Amino acid sequence: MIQYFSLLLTAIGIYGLLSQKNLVKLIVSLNIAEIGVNLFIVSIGYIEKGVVPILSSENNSSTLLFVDPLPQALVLTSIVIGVGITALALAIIVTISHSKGTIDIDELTERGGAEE
Amino acid sequence: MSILTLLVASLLAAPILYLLAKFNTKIAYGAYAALQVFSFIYVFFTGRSNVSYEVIGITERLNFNFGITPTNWFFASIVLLIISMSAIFMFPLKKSPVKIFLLALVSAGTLGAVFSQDFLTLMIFWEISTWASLILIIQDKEKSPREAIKYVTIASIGTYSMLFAIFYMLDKLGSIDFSTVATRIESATVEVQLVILISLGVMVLAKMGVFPLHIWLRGSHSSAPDEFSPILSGALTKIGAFLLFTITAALPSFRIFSQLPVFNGIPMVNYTFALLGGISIVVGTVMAIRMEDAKELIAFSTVSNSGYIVMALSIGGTYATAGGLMHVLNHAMASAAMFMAIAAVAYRTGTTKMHEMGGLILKMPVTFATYLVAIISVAGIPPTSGFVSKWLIYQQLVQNGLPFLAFAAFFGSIGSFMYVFKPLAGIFLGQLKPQHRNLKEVPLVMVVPMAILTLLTVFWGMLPSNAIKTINAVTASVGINAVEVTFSRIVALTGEWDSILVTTVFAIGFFISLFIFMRAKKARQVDLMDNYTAGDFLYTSELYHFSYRMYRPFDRLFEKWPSMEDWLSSLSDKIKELGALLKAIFYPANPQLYIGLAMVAIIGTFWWLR
Amino acid sequence: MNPVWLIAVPLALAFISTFANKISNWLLILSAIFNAVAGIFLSFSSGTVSYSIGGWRPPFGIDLIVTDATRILLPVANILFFFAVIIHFSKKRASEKFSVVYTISLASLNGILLTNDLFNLFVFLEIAGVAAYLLAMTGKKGESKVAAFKYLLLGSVGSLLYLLGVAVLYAAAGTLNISAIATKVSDGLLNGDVMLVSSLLMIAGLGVESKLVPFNGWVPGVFTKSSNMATLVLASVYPVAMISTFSRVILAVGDRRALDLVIVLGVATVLIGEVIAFKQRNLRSTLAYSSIAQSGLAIFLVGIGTVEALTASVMLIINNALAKFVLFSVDSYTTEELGADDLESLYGLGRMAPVVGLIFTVSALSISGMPLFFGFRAKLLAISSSFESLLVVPIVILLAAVIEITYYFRWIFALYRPYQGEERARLSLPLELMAIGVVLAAILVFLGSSSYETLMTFSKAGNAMVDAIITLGKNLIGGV
Amino acid sequence: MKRIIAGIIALLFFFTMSTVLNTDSQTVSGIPRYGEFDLSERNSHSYVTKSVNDTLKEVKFGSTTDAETGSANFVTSIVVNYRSFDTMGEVTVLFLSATGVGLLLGGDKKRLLSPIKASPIVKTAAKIVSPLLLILGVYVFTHGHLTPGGGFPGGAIIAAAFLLLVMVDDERRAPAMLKVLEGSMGLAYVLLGIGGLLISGSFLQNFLPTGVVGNLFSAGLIPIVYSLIGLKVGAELSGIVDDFVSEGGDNI
Repeated sequence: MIQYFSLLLTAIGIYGLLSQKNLVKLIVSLNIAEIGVNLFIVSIGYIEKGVVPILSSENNSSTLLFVDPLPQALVLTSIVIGVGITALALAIIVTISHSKGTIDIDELTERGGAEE
Repeated sequence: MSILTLLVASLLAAPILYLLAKFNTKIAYGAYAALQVFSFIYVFFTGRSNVSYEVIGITERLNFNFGITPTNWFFASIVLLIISMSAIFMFPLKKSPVKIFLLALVSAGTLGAVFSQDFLTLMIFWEISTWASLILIIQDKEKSPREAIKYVTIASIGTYSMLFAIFYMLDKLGSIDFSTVATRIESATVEVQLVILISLGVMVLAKMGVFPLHIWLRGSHSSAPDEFSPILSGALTKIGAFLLFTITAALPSFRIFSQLPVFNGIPMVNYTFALLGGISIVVGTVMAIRMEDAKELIAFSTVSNSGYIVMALSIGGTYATAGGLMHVLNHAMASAAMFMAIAAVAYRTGTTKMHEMGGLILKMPVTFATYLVAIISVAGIPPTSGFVSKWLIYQQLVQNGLPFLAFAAFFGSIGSFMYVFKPLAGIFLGQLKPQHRNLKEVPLVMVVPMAILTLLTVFWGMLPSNAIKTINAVTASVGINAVEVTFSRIVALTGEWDSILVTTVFAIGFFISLFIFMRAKKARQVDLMDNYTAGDFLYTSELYHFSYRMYRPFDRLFEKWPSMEDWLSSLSDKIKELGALLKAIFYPANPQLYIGLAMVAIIGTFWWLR
Repeated sequence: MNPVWLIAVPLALAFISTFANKISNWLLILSAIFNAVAGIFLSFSSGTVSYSIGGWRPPFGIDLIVTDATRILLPVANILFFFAVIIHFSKKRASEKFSVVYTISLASLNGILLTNDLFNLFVFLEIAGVAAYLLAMTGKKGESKVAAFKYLLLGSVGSLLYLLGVAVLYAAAGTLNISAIATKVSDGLLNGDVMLVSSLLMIAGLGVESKLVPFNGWVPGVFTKSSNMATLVLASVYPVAMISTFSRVILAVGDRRALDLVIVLGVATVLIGEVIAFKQRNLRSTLAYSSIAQSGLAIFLVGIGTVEALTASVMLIINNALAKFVLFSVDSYTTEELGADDLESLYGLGRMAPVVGLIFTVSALSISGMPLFFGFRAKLLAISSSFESLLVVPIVILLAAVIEITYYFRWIFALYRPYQGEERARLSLPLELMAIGVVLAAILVFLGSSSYETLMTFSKAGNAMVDAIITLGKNLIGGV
Repeated sequence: MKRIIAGIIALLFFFTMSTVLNTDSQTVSGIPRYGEFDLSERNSHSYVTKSVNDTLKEVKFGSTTDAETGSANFVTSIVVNYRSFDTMGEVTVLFLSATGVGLLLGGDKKRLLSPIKASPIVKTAAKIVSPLLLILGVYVFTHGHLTPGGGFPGGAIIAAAFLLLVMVDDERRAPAMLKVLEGSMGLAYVLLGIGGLLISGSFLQNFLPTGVVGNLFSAGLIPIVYSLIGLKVGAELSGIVDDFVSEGGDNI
């Protein structure tokens, strides 16, 4: 089920990307889609009755059934990358709003934003 | 020494001559001309009898195949004759090292092309000469870039079409040399045969300047350097005829297409080409009549005559093939001679506009004679060789019963009277312009090649059997029946042609009329301007020149005709409009649109491919 | 030599330049020189070699692979980058602000070319992407920011889709190593739908950077709005890495059916690019659309997938990189010297600056596939291998080629047309542009007229593109 | 209209992606049902049993010595050891983004003032909490190989501490040393990698003893790298926060 939800989350993000006008909302949509994908990645590593992939005094042997740790590692990386992109995108939005006076994508593309 | 050595020598000559020309243009050019004359003599005298093949490997699959067969020899001799004559002709004209380099490259490319034995070799050497000639064309004049773009576009249509054919042949037939393709193509499927022959045919149309790919000729001829036009029209377009002869006769297009619909004994594909040839005759003739510039006029006459060649070679059969090959020979000579004459006039007067000249007949008699004989030949009047080829073509048209093509051919003949007369009248007849009073005949070195071409034209007109025998050898090598000839007579379906008799009658007639002309009362010379104005002052005198809009009524008749040139330039606008449309779809300003497009593409393909 | 140096050294130098701002230009030059030399050095060996990172054997750890294809593409990319840096720094007003971005982009491009791991590729694509977004912002103030934002949006969506594709593939195959997955794919061990979806997602993700229609909406904006140097790097160095990686990944882990899509999209890209380029009145945007078309040309061959096709693809990539480098630098030169780069303002440039005219002409001829130049051989091979597909493919390619020739000749002729405007100041002739341009043009001519043996290198590369990864995979799996 | 089309596309995307779920079968492998797959079919099995290069044997918490990577936290062992190269790339992305933000927004001495004046209570509390947060961050990244967490969360917590200070104090700016810290930490990471290449023959290869699984001082390079990352990320995110509150903007 969680896999369907994660994909739905991605779809919601894509809907936002296609329908929103505000640049910040676009970035938010992108983040939603990203979270969906991350959730999906984590979900493919889940095993029924698997334990947290950390050895500790309770789960103290590598022979136990652990959930797949690799997707979690991937998600860690992808989250951080997402943070970086988001920060950069927001910075660009700030700059655009300074120089163009608007962050509405329709206005931006109308106002001389069209390419040659 | 072999053909290969000659070829390598000509290719190497280009850079060497360039360097030499940096020191001394005259010596370099002399060397160039000497090389061309030598090539012609060597090929003409040694290549006739011995058939030989030579191969240079370039890759595992592809080789450069060269060889001399009667066909190669025939085309090579014609092309080299024109090139060597033009080379001599050009001697007094101004040349830069680059020009010499390019001329040498054109000659080498042409040489390689006419001796090729496979399609790739043909194409590569042809391309060398094409691109070198392109650069030659854009050397001089200011308006040339626009015209050169047309040349580039049409040439690349041809090139890529041929490239396509070559790879298609490699793919389907596994070979691209003439002989292997000729045998293997018979067992291929009809589709394969059609694709190969049509795409090769497009190359022929493009390079020979046949409708609908004729539009480059006008611009490139008129903007080409005057002295280069003879080679462009006389030699380079003839490689197209070589390819056409190869695909229609050497590849047995008649046999292999006999299962397709046949009109009057001609397979559909060949008929289509013949039809294009016919259209080209009409279009070329009509357009030539309307031109004001002598070179543009001859350019369209080239279109028309290429039409004859394409028509004749596509119809095939004993007479048309022989007639087509004969026409290759005499159009090469005639168009070269015409362009040389125009170039000679331009050399002295500095213009090619007909209404700026007049009355040069007494100032430049040899040029006049050259031009006169050449136009008689183009118009197909005995006793020149032009008559013989047209006569043979008519024989075939009558035999096969092809009314439209016959109409086109007759139209072309009659029309050619009209257009060749215009420069004759405009340039050589009429009143001498005041500024041309001190003109002299061109130097001897220019006179000689013109004279040679003129004499050859008359010689083969008087004794066509000489040329026809050679052509019979060519056609025999590809399995087409020979035209029956004796020393003075050609025997054809509807009768026979005794050239000696006709020439004699003509000569007698000529001398009688000459006698009458000499005896008649001399006309009084009146100044050109006084003719019209009674001494009044004129600001736009050229409007009153009688060759200016000489065929205005006729012109008006065809004014409304759809023009291929307009259509093709509107094609360029169409592409631009398509570009705007595609841009609006794929590169909209709003990024959401293309993100959506990308998503749709992924989703759509998934459900499509699933 | 371990190829990881090519990634580590620029990275280290980039980190140094954060606290040594003053010398960051020098660090960029240093890393460019190092990578150019190392790239050449790397190309001397042969065969497919895998270098593990962290000492873990390949299907488990990340590994870098060097194949015969990498041996050509890597030096080309690095040397072109070096040239770009030289051209950039010969101008006095080069700012050091973006040096660190360039340095990191160099590292990431090498990483993209070398890595043999899907997720690692994602990371490097992101680095290259972020670097590219930043480079795209270097142009005119507002416009280039908007273009960069669009690029960022599309690039992020692309990498998101790519990541989803990788996740799907990992869920099915249980590994991220390209070679290992390729082996499973070739053995038919993976579900068809999974394969199709992951291939489509990866095509979309990689297609953004490889300029494949319809994922390339960012190209015209970024190429026309960003600064000269950035465009130079984005148009000549980036495609080498991006397109070759596209082919590497899609060939190794792509679904057979998806390859048909690659052909369709590639051919569509060629046609769309050429038709729109035909319309442009401005050199920079002409070149931008021509870049799109050239990418399409190199990519549709991937869909055909034979050794011959991939050889042609590698040749086209290199031809495009070398020629576009020259063309874009000439364009930068004209915009700086003449203030504009539309058709009319280029009139007479070829006469005023003969060397610039010459290198422009040679590159334009090569890119439009004229005989005697490298592009001709590449296109020849491309056309001959496109017969493997439907007949319509070579026909469309040839049609596009005719359009391409026409508009390139329009530009060449414009260069040699007499100029009739107000007097112009004397042009300054930048020595480094001419030197680099002449070198690259000479290479194009040399490769175009050299013997068959020289081209065997490319054939080896094409072979490696098709075979190397899967062979490595077989060895790996056999080793387990 | 736009919304409807967007909705349709999104839904179609959802359905398309859903088709690949639950496609695993005996003959061909697809995406397994949620929670039902065999870990031994995946590479991760070797990560969990620490048997990539070593032979397969049981690893016990607190007693096994010199195990591969030596990290009790498998995710950490993957992030910082098995796939450390990814992490280096990830750090670079973050670094590049921070640089980009700095280029776009930074460089101005003056900063934006927060619209709401913080009360003295909040100010004082923040001054107490933020050092604690700092310590928490350091704790998180130094114990990354034992507990959930690591360099990135640790760094984020450190940046949160800085953010807290920025929010309550209108005068607060990031110290100039942050840039140096950021760069030198990144450099140190690369140098560690190169050290691995020179000492053990492979880039980023561990060249320290891995100790007893579960001890603080174990796992070879992992704690060191995570500390570097923690400091670097902390510095970077703080830098980003600082850039966003500076009054510059549009200066390239």
